[in-house]
Amino acid sequence: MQNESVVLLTIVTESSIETKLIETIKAQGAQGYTITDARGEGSRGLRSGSWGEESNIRVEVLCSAAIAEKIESTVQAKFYKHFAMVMYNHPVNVLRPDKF
Amino acid sequence: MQNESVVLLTIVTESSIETKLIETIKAQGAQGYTITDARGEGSRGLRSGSWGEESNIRVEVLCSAAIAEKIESTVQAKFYKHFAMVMYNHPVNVLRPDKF
Amino acid sequence: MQNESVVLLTIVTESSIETKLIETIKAQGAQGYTITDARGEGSRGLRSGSWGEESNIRVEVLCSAAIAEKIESTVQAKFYKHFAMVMYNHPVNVLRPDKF
Amino acid sequence: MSFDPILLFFILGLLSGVVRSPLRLPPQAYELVSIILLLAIGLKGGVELSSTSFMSLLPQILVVAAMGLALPLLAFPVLKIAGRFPRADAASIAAHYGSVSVGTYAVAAAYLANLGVTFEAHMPLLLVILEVPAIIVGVWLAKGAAANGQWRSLAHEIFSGKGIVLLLGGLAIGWIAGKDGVATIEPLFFDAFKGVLALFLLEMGVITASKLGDLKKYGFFLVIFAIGMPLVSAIIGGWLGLCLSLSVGGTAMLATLAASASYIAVPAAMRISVPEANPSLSLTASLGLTFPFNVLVGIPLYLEIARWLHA
Amino acid sequence: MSFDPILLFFILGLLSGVVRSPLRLPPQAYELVSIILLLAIGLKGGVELSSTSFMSLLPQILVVAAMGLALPLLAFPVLKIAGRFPRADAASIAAHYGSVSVGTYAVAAAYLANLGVTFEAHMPLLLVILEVPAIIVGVWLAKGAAANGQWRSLAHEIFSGKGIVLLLGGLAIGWIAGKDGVATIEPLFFDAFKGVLALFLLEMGVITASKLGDLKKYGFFLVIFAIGMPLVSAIIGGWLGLCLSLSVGGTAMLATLAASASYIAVPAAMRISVPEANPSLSLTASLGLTFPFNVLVGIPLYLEIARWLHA
Amino acid sequence: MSFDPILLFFILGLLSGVVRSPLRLPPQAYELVSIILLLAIGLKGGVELSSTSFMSLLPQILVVAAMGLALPLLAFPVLKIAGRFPRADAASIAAHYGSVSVGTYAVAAAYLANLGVTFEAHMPLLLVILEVPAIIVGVWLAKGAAANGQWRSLAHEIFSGKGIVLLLGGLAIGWIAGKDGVATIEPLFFDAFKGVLALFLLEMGVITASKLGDLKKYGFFLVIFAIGMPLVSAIIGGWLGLCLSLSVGGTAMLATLAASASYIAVPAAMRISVPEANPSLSLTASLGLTFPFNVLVGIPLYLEIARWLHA
Ligand SMILES: Nc1ncnc2c1ncn2[C@@H]1O[C@H](COP(=O)(O)O)[C@@H](O)[C@H]1O
Ligand SMILES: Nc1ncnc2c1ncn2[C@@H]1O[C@H](COP(=O)(O)O)[C@@H](O)[C@H]1O
Ligand SMILES: Nc1ncnc2c1ncn2[C@@H]1O[C@H](COP(=O)(O)O)[C@@H](O)[C@H]1O
Ligand code: NA
Ligand code: NA
Ligand code: NA
Repeated sequence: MQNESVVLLTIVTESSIETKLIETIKAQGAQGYTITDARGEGSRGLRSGSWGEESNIRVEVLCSAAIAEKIESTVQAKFYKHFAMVMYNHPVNVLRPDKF
Repeated sequence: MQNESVVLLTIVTESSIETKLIETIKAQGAQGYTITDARGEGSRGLRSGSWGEESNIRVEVLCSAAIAEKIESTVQAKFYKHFAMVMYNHPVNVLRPDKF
Repeated sequence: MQNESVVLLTIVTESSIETKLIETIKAQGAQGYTITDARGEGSRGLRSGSWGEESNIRVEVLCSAAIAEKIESTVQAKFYKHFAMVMYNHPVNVLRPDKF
Repeated sequence: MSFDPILLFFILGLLSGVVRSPLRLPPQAYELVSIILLLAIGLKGGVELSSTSFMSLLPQILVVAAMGLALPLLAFPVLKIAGRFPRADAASIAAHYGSVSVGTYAVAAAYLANLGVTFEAHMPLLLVILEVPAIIVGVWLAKGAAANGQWRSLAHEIFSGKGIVLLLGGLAIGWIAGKDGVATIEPLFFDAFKGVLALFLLEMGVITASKLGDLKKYGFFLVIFAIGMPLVSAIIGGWLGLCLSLSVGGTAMLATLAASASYIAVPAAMRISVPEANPSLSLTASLGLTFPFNVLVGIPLYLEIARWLHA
Repeated sequence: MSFDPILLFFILGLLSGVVRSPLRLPPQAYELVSIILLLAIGLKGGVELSSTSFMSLLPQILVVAAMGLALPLLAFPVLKIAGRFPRADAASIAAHYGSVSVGTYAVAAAYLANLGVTFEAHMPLLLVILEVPAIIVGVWLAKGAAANGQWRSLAHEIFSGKGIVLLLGGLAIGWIAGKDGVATIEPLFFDAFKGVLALFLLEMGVITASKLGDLKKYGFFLVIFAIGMPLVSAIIGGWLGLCLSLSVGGTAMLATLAASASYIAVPAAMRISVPEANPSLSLTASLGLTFPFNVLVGIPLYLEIARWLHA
Repeated sequence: MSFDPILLFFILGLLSGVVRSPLRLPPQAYELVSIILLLAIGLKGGVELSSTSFMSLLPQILVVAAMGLALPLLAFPVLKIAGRFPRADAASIAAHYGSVSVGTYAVAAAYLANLGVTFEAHMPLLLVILEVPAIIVGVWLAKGAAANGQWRSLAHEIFSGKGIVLLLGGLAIGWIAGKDGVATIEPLFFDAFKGVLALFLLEMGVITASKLGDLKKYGFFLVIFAIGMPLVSAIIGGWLGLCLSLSVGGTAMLATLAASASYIAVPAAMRISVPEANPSLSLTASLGLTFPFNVLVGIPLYLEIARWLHA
């Protein structure tokens, strides 16, 4: 395994913005993403996952640090103010880092 | 993005203790959490996720290293002996680290 | 918490190979794994999760760096060419690292 | 007078939510149940429409659409001035109350059927028509001229919304296929309807219970509004029903439609189009108060209003 | 004698589990199916209760509750002394066998109906009553005086459990609404019941197959117990049925209830209240052995016992 | 001639997919619906088989199995030479078209029933039999001698596949239980069948819409093949039906079976056994083109072919 590092960016947010969020992420140059359905609690209260309006998604993007930064700033500008959202990243070791 | 670091603590355990676990986590000062449904296998055997008693949850908490340590020790004391559980953490970069 | 470090290896791939993948992972010495259902997009196109053939799984394995490397190379040899798949790892802090 | 058992399912859900029972329909089951309900209501309306001339319904359609535009315009100043809500929140709540609730509709239809009170068969069409105008007014109230660039994407958001597609789709299928055409799918969509509605109401009870806690947070004015607005709307709806020469049952249904507040189509559309509005505020009012009020108290009352108007 | 087709679904599930077919009901579908079954059984009992006087049932209720207290007290020493299980495990298994299985109940009811054997209509009430006492005894056996602080939270755990809420809720709804009231929800809850039960048993077969592998791990004593205990319980239940002057069918049902072992309510309660007990141990016995034994062999046998007792 | 309403559900799904409505059956609900369909089709066939002698069907079974072996052998060179597909892709697509689609079968059965055209009751048996041979031929075409070590695991893969287990299991249960035995499960599996099929087709429409985009990617040849191959197969199937002295309805059904392309059993088996084949290619053809073509245009055509052959 080549140890060159790539960043894993994770965004947990409302599932109602899935389509727009994915568009935004791809527009910043991400080559892919993985989504899992989630529920949770945070500064905007309980999101129980029991029906559409109260469900979260957990989006993960493997990308270069530069793209991660672009995604973070765009997503923050577009969604952070009005939607329940947390966002974090950390470096990971991947196979074929050039893919991302 | 400010690069001050926060910790992401992950707990994989039996879904039957979800309510109690969340209470415990909040009591230690966590400001939020994210839950995804999961299945898996470990030292306590296969947990196939096929029905309530055999499902796992995967709980993620963004918090300071200090709170993570408090959560870990309390959760360990309360649940580790009798419930299927693994727990791990690693530092992540977050936007507005003071939020956690 | 002892701070000795273990690796968290994550594999996102097609759910149709779940059984074979788990066999492979255990054969390399992993003591456990956690699976969540996922969907996503990557070099092999959209995998919408809307039905069996288009669903992904997200498999996480806590293990030593050595075992992670064995898993990665075996999985890569067996599945990487023909199946939608990404694989990455990063070190984590665990309780009782000897368990993994 | 006997209490309709489907309401008992709502109460069961409510109670089990209040005592924090882990009882819940899985989200996916709740969605399946909703899909069947929406299709069934649409189908039923479509079948009836297939034996009516569309032109004869046009006056009703126009009047009802006008009501859908007017109700949020009525609610907005009350919320903004008396309730001191921020512009976006007032607009969003107003949109919820101008639109309709399919669950409330289904309970009212069952209630009237139980009593043997008939109503005009094209009510599902009016239900569909009432869903939309309030959303448009709501966005316009929230954004004013700033909304101008957005109408295309808003229109898409509204008309491709799950609720509208299923209701309209069911309506169209029923219309095309007619009574004989749908005979083979009756066992699932018509015969099992009340049972499916019972499951739906069970989960609605649980969801309502989960909203009760938030009520305190939002203060007394919201409670007044969530009860008072439906009453006012019901009188307007009932009066319009009379003007349109609807039967007693039809008048009661239109009063109920006016009184009901959306919790499916409007929240989804507002979240995207007016994201600065707090979604919890409008849902707490609509689901936590207005829905249970209408279902348990309002509907019989609106029938009385209709009877009194027709007397 | 013809084999009931719903059992064939159980066997199909079992076989497909054994050959490791990926066939499974999605967990959410299994939950939906369980919810419908529990509500339906409760409803059916409630409807019948609505035409009975509660006081006339009191003796039966008390006797059956006493049986629920006694069975785990009988099982515990066997498990602890003969089986050499740790205290917590013995207590937990005892609780499972003192309580009841709704799936087994449903199969027995279908079996008797197929044969045209009638039974007392308030059986679902006895089913609900039998769920609870064994849990209390189990916790007390496991913890003794140490349990004293916990009873409040245990009571909540038990009575807010999904199974109890749905059974009791269905019972109450059926009771209040009566036969006419529930007519509109019959297509889903009564007519489709056997089909839904078939799907439930299909998945139970798959789950049972997944438990068979664990049997080896726990040794021969558990196998003996999981077959022997139901037989002993069935005789006790049948004898009590005779004492209570139940019909042959009612006697067979009470024997079946006594013989059945819980796999929904008790595991959930024990996991929280007696976490030191190994849940896999009791589930393997209850699901992997006792359920298939009762369903395939036990029920016809218990009917024979009831006939023999009444002869 | 009236349009069957279940097709309208397919078109509704297709349209809502095309306008990118978020309408979807949850994956778990789609799976539940599929399970009910597969069991119901199997059950129906099994019940009919219980009143037939198996030996009298043997000739048909053998001929149909031979057709399942022959069709992919016919398709493969066309795909490989004319279509210039790599060996694995050509083999995989050929396997899809040699096998059958249960959804298409159900629509055809409903179509004929609507028209009052009867067909041989053991068609579900032929459906099951046709699922398998094409898979074997496909693997052999892709791997040649290299497949030799794999047959055991392939056989397991095929026969433990969800589709086959449910169809065969339903068939066996219907066969054993007979007409009277399955009476109690009829409301769910038979009466509600068309409604469940409507939900299934709704989701199939959505899935089909999502595949339409990929069509461009794969070029014109695939389009030609996905329409042309069913037509050729239908003629072969119809001709064999005539040779086997099937009724007009039975001939139309066999033509439809031949014309239909798998999208459940074969993709799953090919993914594991011939992983080097691009699954998107065969699914796009089978789901994005052949399924809608058969369902909307093909089936009536195949009935005409059957009538013409019998004329
Ligand atoms: N401290 C946290 N740790 C983990 N997840 C969180 C945290 N805070 C928020 N979340 C997740 O992010 C979603 C939105 O957060 P918020 O905008 O703070 O309400 C919540 O519903 C949680 O799923
Ligand atoms: N080595 C591991 N890697 C990833 N997940 C694990 C591992 N071990 C256990 N788990 C997860 O944690 C749950 C409980 O673990 P245990 O208590 O070891 O049975 C399992 O069901 C898995 O979901
Ligand atoms: N850049 C990425 N970030 C996150 N997940 C990805 C990424 N690329 C691919 N994936 C996931 O891995 C699966 C297979 O990837 P691929 O083989 O590239 O199609 C996709 O369906 C996604 O779920
Ligand atoms: Na309204
Ligand atoms: Na018992
Ligand atoms: Na074919």
